[in-house]
Amino acid sequence: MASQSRPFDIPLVAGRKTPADVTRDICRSLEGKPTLLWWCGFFLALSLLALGLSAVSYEIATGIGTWGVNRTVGWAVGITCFVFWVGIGHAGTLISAILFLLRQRWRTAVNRSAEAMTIFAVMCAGIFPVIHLGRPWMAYWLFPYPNTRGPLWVNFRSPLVWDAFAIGTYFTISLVFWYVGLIPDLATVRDQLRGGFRHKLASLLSLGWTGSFRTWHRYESVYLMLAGLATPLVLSVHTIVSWDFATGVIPGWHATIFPPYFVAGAIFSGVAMVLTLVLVARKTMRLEDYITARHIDVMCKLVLLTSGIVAIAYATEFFTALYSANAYEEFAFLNRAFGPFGWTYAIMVSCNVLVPQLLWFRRVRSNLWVVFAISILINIGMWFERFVIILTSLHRDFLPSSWTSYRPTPIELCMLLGSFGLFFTLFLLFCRLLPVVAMAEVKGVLHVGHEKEPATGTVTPRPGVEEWEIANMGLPGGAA
Amino acid sequence: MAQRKAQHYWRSWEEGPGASEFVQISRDEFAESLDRPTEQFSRRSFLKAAGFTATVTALAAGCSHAPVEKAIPYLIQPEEIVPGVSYFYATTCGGCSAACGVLAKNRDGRPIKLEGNPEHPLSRGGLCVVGQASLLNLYDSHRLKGPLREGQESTWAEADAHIRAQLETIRASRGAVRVLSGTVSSPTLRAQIQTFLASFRDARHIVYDALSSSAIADAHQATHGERRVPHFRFDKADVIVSFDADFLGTWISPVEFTRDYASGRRLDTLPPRMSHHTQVESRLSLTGAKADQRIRVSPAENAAWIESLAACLAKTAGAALPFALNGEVGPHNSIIEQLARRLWQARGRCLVVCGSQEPRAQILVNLINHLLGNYGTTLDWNAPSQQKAGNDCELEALSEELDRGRVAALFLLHVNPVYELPNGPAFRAALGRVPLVVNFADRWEETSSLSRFLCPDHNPLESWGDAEAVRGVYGLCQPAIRPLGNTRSVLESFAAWSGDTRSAYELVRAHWRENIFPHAGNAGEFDAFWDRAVETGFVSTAVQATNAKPFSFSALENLPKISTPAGLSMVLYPKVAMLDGRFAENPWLQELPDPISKVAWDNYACFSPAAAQRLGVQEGDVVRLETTTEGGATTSTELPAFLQPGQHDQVVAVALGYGRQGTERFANAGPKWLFARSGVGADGRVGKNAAPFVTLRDGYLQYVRGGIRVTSTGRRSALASTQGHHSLTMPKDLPLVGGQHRDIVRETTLPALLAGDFKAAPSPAKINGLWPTDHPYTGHRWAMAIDLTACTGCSGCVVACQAENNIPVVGKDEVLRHREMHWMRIDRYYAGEDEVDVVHQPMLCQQCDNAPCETVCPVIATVHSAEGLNQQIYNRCVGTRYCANNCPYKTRRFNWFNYMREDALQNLALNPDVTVRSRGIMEKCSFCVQRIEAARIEARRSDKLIADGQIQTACQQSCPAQAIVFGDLNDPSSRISKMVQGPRRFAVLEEFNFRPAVNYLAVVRNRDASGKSPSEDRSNG
Amino acid sequence: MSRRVVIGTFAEEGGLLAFIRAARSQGLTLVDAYTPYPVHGLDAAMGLRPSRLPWLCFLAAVTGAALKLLFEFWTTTVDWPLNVGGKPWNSLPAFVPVTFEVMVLSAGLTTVFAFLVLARLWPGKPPARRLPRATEDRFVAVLEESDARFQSSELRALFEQFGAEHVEEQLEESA
Amino acid sequence: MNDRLITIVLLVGLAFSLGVFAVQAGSWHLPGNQQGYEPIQPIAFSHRLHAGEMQLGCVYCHSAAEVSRHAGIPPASTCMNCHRYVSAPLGVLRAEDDLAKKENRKPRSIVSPEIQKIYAALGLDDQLARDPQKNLAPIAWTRVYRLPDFVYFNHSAHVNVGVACQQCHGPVETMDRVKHVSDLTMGWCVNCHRTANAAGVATKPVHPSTDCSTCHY
Repeated sequence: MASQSRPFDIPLVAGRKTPADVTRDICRSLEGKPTLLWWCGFFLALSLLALGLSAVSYEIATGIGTWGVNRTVGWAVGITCFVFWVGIGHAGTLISAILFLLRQRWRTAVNRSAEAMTIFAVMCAGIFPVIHLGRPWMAYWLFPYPNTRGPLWVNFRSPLVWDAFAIGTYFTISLVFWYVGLIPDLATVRDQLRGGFRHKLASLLSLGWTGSFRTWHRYESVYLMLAGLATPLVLSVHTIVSWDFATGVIPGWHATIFPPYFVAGAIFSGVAMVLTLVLVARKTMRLEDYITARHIDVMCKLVLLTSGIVAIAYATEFFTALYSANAYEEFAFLNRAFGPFGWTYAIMVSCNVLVPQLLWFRRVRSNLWVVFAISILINIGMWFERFVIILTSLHRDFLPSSWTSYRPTPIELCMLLGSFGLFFTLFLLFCRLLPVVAMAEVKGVLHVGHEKEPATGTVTPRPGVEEWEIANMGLPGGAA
Repeated sequence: MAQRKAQHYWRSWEEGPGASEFVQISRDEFAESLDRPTEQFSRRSFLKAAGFTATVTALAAGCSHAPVEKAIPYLIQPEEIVPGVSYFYATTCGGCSAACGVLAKNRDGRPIKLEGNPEHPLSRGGLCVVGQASLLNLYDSHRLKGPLREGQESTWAEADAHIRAQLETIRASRGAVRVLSGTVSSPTLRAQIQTFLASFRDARHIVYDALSSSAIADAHQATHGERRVPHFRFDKADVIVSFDADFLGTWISPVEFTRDYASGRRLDTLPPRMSHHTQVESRLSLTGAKADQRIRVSPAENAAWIESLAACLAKTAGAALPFALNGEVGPHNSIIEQLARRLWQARGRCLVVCGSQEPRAQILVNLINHLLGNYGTTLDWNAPSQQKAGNDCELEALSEELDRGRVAALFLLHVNPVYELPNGPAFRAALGRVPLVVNFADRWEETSSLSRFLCPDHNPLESWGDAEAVRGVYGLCQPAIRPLGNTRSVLESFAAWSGDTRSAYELVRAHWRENIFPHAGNAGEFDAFWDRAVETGFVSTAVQATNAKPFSFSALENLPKISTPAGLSMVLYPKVAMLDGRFAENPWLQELPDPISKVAWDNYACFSPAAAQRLGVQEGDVVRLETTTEGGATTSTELPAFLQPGQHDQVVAVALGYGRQGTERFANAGPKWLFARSGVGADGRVGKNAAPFVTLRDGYLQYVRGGIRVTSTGRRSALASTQGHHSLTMPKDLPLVGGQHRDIVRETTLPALLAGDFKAAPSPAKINGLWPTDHPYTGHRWAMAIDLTACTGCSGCVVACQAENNIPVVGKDEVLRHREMHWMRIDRYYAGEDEVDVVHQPMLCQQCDNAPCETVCPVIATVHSAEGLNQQIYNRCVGTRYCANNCPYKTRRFNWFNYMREDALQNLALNPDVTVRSRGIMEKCSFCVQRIEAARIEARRSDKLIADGQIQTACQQSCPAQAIVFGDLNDPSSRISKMVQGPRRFAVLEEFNFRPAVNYLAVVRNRDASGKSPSEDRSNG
Repeated sequence: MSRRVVIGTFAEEGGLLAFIRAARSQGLTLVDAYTPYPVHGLDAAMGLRPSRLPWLCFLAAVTGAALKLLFEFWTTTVDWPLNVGGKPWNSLPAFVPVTFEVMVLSAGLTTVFAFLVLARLWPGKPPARRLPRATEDRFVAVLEESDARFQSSELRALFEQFGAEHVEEQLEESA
Repeated sequence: MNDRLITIVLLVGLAFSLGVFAVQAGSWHLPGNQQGYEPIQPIAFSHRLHAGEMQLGCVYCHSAAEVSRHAGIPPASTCMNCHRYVSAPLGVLRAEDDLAKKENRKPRSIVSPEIQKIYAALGLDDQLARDPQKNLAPIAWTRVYRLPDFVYFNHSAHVNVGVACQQCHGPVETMDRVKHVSDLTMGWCVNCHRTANAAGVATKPVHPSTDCSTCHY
């Protein structure tokens, strides 16, 4: 607690807001007409999505041959995108669940959008494993269901089956978690808006929430449960994704370091993506008071930390390979760094290890434009990390006779763009339809950092009610 | 009777009685609702309509059934045929003039696979790529359907009438009648042609081979007084020296020679026997790749080497020569003396062969063999080979006649002179001056398109016939299918024109009765003899010993001098698949990667890396090759460059047989999609025709052309190579591990092996894994062993596998994208820089016990069988490609598209016992599980156990070197379990504990223990 | 039957807290309190017992995991044992990941579902009590006028004392 | 007005199609499962008559079953083994004989319409001699049992270990028109293999494999 008391010096919410202000600010962004910026973004996203959709439908109609993959490199851009998007997803759950458990109250401003990001990212991720199949229409065979084949179940030893379950669970739980968090705010929206589509939507989805404290009481424990469940889940998901490779025999894949390495990388990329989004959101949605410089600062530090972990992972796997005295292992990593695809490795290291080091400097952290640029670079770097792991390990494996190269076809690239199209389309719609900031939670922390001077609108104390005094001192005591 | 039960289930709307009117009604619905003017047709009712449509479609889907199928039995079933059962008919391969014995596997009235006939005295069960692929020629839709007259469809009656009429006039006017053919191995046909020609005053039968060995025969004419190509017996030779003769690849009778060569190098016998093989050659041939000692010489040096060897041996033998031989070949005397010593020690047990077309070289080789006393031992003089009867002098004469317009009638039989002769254009022009040109070609190609009459011959699988490969060994051809078109056997055609109406069957039978049966020795009924011949597919008769004439030294007195090509010289060679281009339209042959270059779908200009560097040529650069004759005429062509280690620096090697008319069809071989690229060159054909560089000089077709100028065109063209990295040592450009070696192929020398201090694999250390062993293999335990010492890389197995397992052809573009589908591939690795050692390693699914592919498949589409097979179940596969990624040997193949066969006719070649894989699923070698299952069912039926060797995989069956052995490891007496005991056994990547079921036997080279071939310590000449 | 309730609205969470403590100490029966966000200490003030949902969550987790593990064992070892890559029939370690995922899934869904049932929340349900500002920035306490001896005037006074902005009495149908 | 009309018509149509569906629902199968399929054949050949009453063995006609993958459908020549002599039901022939005796004339040859179809297929005239004018027309039976192309079922393997035809094809000897009795799902095959492994076939021990490659390759 003592350690926690310090950050409260800086207000979590700027501009001395009252709960009423909060409600107004957030709901306003739902009622008003979308800004021109929003329309541009939405149109762009939508056209990318259309591009992606046409690419996918062509691929499914014609065959995986429309990708650049070959007999030796069976996976490339497709699975890279899958891992990339799953990784992005992790920050959301991290911020909403793990930071919740760690009582990091600054999360309140960003957790809603972070969770939304998670859900949309996982959607994007979920698409790729399906469309990369030779026979996508048979994808349901990955799930065990009673059948007339003997019956023939699925292979529970296969990481792909683990994947199917992990991604499915992850998506469901994230969705539920997100929705549970939304209920009180939806009620607020319901009570604020007069008619209109959003009002209808809110009254349908708010489940008749009144703010009854008996419900709040249960609600808190449920939220705690979900946070408690989501935390190991988020760790497990990327661990399992990493096993897709770690359980393989291919040098460069077959490494025990993968699970922590992948999880760190996922959080790294995820937080970077959150940064990108909130930096845009706070400008376009005029939320500077809620998403303050302090939030950015904290997240920058988180990025710095995870970047460090990733860097150690890179070093470690290189060291293990060279130290292993296993010719195939050694070769895999030297080929990764200095082989035909060395340039991808260079991009990966510079974007994920070198660039983030700038964040050591407060001046950099406080310059939002630089932070924005860095976050973009990190996203690129992390995409390449997955590309490097998948491609460079595959294209030159055991038998030199079957070494090949790889070059993506336009179809694949369209799919990559398409996934971003889907992601941003959904996110922009979310900004227009649902409260982007968790109002109830923010209201709970409005006073934080304002304890010094008595907040406006407080009734003047009356004598003889000492417990009220205590209560009136605000929540730190309560929280402590 | 049936009408009593009206109610019955139905499979489709059309069939169902009640269905039709339902469809009717529902159609009316839409008619009514949609014909309404829109303003009256409100949204609500539209939604209803939509809803109804949905219901109807849902219903339709709900009760849609498989389409109705008809089963149409025979009306009168032939006694010997049971539907669904395969029968084998012994016949003779029509692929080339080597005339190997084959068994045609017939199913439901059509041949679906060709296999070597194990009982045939020459090929002994082996079959080459061309033989294997010749099945597809039968089902080629480009074959002529019937006779053509002036390019117009005609009838046999009409054609015969015209031809006979014209022949009458020619007979009257004593015009010259010529039959121009390739080597005719059929004695009946030879006789038939003679009888046909007999009725003319001026008639001759001229024979030439596009891949000529004319010089050999002529040399023997000179030295032994008889024009013969002796029968080479590599099995009897302990020392083999070959000067530019690719006898394992394409020379005279490769299958037979490979078999002999392998039996001369059997290491599993006691004591191990291994002949010593020296190859002196200018380009890297399949044979050179196998040699114990390989010496790179330029074509010019070649003759000099022979001469000095002859001189050296003459000295040793103390033979008095009536003339001086120049024994000097610069710095290499030591090697020559060593060669001579080795040969001399193996007098009578050695063999020197030469592929050169220089008469001087051949005569000297005869001298050498004579001095070594090889005639009668390793060169069978009494039963000479009939496989190369070509006579280039006569060819030269004919072309003069043609130029002078002296020929009245020309019959072209299985030759394509316009394409394959150097003076093709001249020939084309000359043909125009011949009043009667009759061609027996089965398709519309360079020459046949110029003929007045096209009388297409049957495919060898459609007709009766015979073949005499070696004197005294007669093969019989019997039809395996009714002729698909209105074609006619050449035999019948010639018979018809000489007024003989007998069928091919009668003609062959009659000829055998009169000429072969009498020599067959074991007298008795002819019918019995004939039936036996039809059953076994061949007969061997006694050959009367012609007393070999004394070697005439007089021949040596005025030896024709060598015309040494100057400067960079072009060597024209045949590829194992394409040969002289006779089957250029066969997709299996086009897609087969060349065993040395690993490039498919193209020919190219091979340079040695050093030469390429000197000329500033990169691989894939299109270079212009040109040369000028004495006459000043320039011949030129443009080809992509290919870097070929082990080739002489003064040589550019180009493959013959490409750029054939008809290969345009491969422009869209392979899938059609947005970014698909054409499979042919700019001129619309596969590769370029190099025949114009061949020369017909002083009566010999020469395949070496001097004075080649190389200029770069600045263009590039990618070569469809199936192998990216060519050595087992890691690329130098990587720090630390650069130059590191992977022991994927293990190798030793004969002395080391005999000394017993060689062990290919460390004795399998008991790897105690984490898991309990739940899978003991009781019952059978299938495994394979591949002897890398025997394997020559001829690739027969690759095509055999393709034919057996319905492996599709994917086309050049897909090969360029590394998507070839061959289940069996031949990995080829080089060791060394320009003096390279070559190893070939057949690589197929290793059927690992601890298969990495199985663990990762999410849907259990690949699991292990109780007999150790790594099963791939196509219909369960969803196509994650995870298994292929995780396969350490990369032997899994994915159907990236629906790889269709060219047309329905080609589908007749499909094996009905193997599923045809659709798009999006994984496939791989199955150890020919369909054969295993067949054997199991047969065994159960006859209440016997499966005998060792009863199951032969397609690759094993076809291998001429018998390098592949398949069998049951749980049977201690089986051949395989014995083979895996030896010291040479190793498995690839064994140390990872994948437990592969495919074992390899290490490469053994017949060298001194240091493993260095003497050629390595000499500077490159 | 119908009952009379007094609804007092506070602008400050502190006011509500103090009022409720006082009210309960005076033995008044509190129907419920309505707040825009979970006010800390209020549960104690209202004397709410800690929720039993965690136990349910735990139970669901255990059953889900157990069933899944059994299922995997059954399919690979009992129902149709297939030799996959030489692995033993019962490859327990390989079964852990899926088991874990299913555990989380069953636990999470069960808990949330149970919560919705207990709190009687369902899609499109109209709010039981219309207190629009309670979801915005006001803190509302609802008391029941149960015992006859209680004077509404005193009650009002009590509200006033703790700075309630607005107090009203309602007659409502009790559940 | 129109809308109401459309509504009515559509409702009628819907009702009708639901009716059809109801009929269908009774015999609903998984896609590909043809259980209960019983097509009308070009010749109303009765297995009940031949296999049941006449007690002809199955493999008399389906002789390939013992040696081949396919049981095979008999060639018309096989039918002629008997129907060269039997051209109509016995009763009818008898009646004709009696009638002929009464009218003391040579009995007319009677050919039942169904058997006539065989003669027609073989292009025979009424003396059962090949009539060059008529051309041969194979009989196109409608196939009842059909496995997907990726399944390699082998009749001989089963017949030779003594699996009764009825085990898969049902009591054919009681059917006038052959009906698809078993569902031919993979589970159905596998379970039979399992039980056979345990109990053997007809008390004779056999060991049918349940490896995938037994049927799929």
